[in-house]
Amino acid sequence: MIPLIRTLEMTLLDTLELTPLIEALIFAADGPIKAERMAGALEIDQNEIMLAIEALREDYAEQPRGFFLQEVAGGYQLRTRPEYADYLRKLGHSRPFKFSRPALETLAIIAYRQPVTRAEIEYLRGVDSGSVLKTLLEKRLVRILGKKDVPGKPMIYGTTREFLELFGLPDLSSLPTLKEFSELLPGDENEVYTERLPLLVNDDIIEDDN
Amino acid sequence: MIPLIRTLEMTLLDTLELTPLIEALIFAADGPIKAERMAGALEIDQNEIMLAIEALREDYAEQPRGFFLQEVAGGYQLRTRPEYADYLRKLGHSRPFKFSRPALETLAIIAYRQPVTRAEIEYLRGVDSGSVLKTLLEKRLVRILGKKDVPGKPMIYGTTREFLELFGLPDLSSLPTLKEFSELLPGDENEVYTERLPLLVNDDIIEDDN
Amino acid sequence: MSNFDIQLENFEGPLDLLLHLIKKHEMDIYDIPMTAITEQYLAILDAMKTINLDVAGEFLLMAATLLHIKSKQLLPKIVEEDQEEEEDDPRAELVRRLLEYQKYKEVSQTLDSRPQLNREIFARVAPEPEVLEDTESGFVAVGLFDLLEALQEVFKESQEPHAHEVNLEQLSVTDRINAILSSLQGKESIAFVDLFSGGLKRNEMIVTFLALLELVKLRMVRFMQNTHHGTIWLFPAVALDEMDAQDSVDDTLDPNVGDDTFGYS
Repeated sequence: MIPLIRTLEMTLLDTLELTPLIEALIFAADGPIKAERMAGALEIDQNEIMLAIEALREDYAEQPRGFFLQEVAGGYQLRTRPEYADYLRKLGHSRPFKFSRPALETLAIIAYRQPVTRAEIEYLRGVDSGSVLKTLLEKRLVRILGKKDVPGKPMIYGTTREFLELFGLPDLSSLPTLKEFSELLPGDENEVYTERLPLLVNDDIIEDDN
Repeated sequence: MIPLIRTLEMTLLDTLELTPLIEALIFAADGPIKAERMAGALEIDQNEIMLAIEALREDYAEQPRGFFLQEVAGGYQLRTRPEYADYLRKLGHSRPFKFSRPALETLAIIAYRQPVTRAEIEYLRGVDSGSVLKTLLEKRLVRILGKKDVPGKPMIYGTTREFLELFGLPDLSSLPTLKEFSELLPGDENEVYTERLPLLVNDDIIEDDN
Repeated sequence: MSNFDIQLENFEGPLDLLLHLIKKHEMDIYDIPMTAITEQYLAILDAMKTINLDVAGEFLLMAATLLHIKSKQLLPKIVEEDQEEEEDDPRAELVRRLLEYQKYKEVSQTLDSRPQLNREIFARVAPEPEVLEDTESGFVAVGLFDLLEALQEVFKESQEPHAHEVNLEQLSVTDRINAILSSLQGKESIAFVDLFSGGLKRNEMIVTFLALLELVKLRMVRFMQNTHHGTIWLFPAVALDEMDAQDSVDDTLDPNVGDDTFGYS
């Protein structure tokens, strides 16, 4: 790195001081950031910014870094070196377990209403829940408990041991009640829901899963 | 760059080659990334990762950079240096949490006393804490851990990974030490520090995601 | 104007107020003069009433506690064998609470003085995930709070009377797609919820939702969200004038969409 020390009195920050600051601004920006925008925020001349960017570029060229400075869409952005793409993609795939809203709703209904049929879930949610249910089954958060002894013999669903593990619960009776949750809200507009819950939870529903 | 070609068959990448790759992985991750996760993606030993992280840390210490490597929430993340805060805020991509005093107090109580019930929080604070608790839950700084096995089965609360991230803590044992007692005389600085911390920390308290 | 109001704003609760009084009057916390502190405390409550502040129940409860402790102190001591020595002093529990509260009050300030993410320290902003692109693996990290919240939403929704008959003739996914596209015309984005405003019936909502899914499938719109539970925005994925070149949306639609999805009712 070549230190470009300027003697100009006008500037508050010389390039050496400015360079890491510019690096921070580019690093933290939510997209490519323009030199003029940085100049505006720092209230200095745009030329100063350009010198710092140049210093940064030289710095990155000199020693191996994981990223490089790219001029893109009229601004600057730090980007990872293309040769690392495979590793980065690999990392992207091992993401933590995440849920879509429909999946979460369906899971919540199953957890609190089990044993429950698909029709009951769909009645509560007001939408078809077949594919969400399938995903939950695949992820082993939900399982088929058996068939309900009513006409049509629909399948009934419940949660699994994996579900308990995911939420860090020792057993189903540890599921918090909606009542206490509603009590966190000021006012009593939520009282309507409390009487519907919690549904009694049969402990032996999960027993045979172990 | 000096290419250090290693003859050892076991390792694919030596530390010098590995360091920029680790930098890229940490850079590109959407949050703090664990060493074991990187080890998994690269299919190498975790010790190799730790060596690279150490090299990276030394590298950042040697020359001024805009960011530094912080150990946070059990992983590693690049973060801008605090002295640049004003400039970065000016650029407007900051939506900092604005904590009220009640929220901070409640959060502190939960952090140090977890697992803790709402009643315990309220006894300690002397005021109703339902709405503050709800705000903290919504901001994902606090989570429901389950229910306490006492009559009434109250919900128990603990802090989240996001809490650690927000305050830049590697884990709960890094929380600032509680001062056991301080003189209440005005302006008196005689404070007695004691090591009465941290309360046992259950790994699964922060294990929920990542 | 009383000079009390500024102060009162700053008290978190009765414990906070008591700590303030102890400090201000240089009292010994281990030997609190009950008469003095009770007087001070009640004076503040009176002041609160004079300036029409609602005195919260917690403050009144503490007033009662203080008076109770004071009266116990006045009674001749009856030595009870079972009681621990510490408990002989009726102030013991209050002192314990005050010390405990002070501890957390202080540490919360210490915590707040640490460099905070997005306040003093910034991390790289990861690219925004595109909502609904990857529906099943989703984008929301989940906890029990989310589960409860989702459940509450479901029950809130199902509070309204259910319409079991769906009048298929009135609703067409294709029409709804065209309506959404025309409302996007000339705009950068629309809020997701706006598409559901205006007192839509449940079945109209479903059709709207299906229309949106179809638009996403056709890559004609994108959904973006800035934060967890933040507003979901709908963006045209291609410039709308380019889209006009396509004569009609109808041709590209899966003709079965509406029927299949209504099968449940």
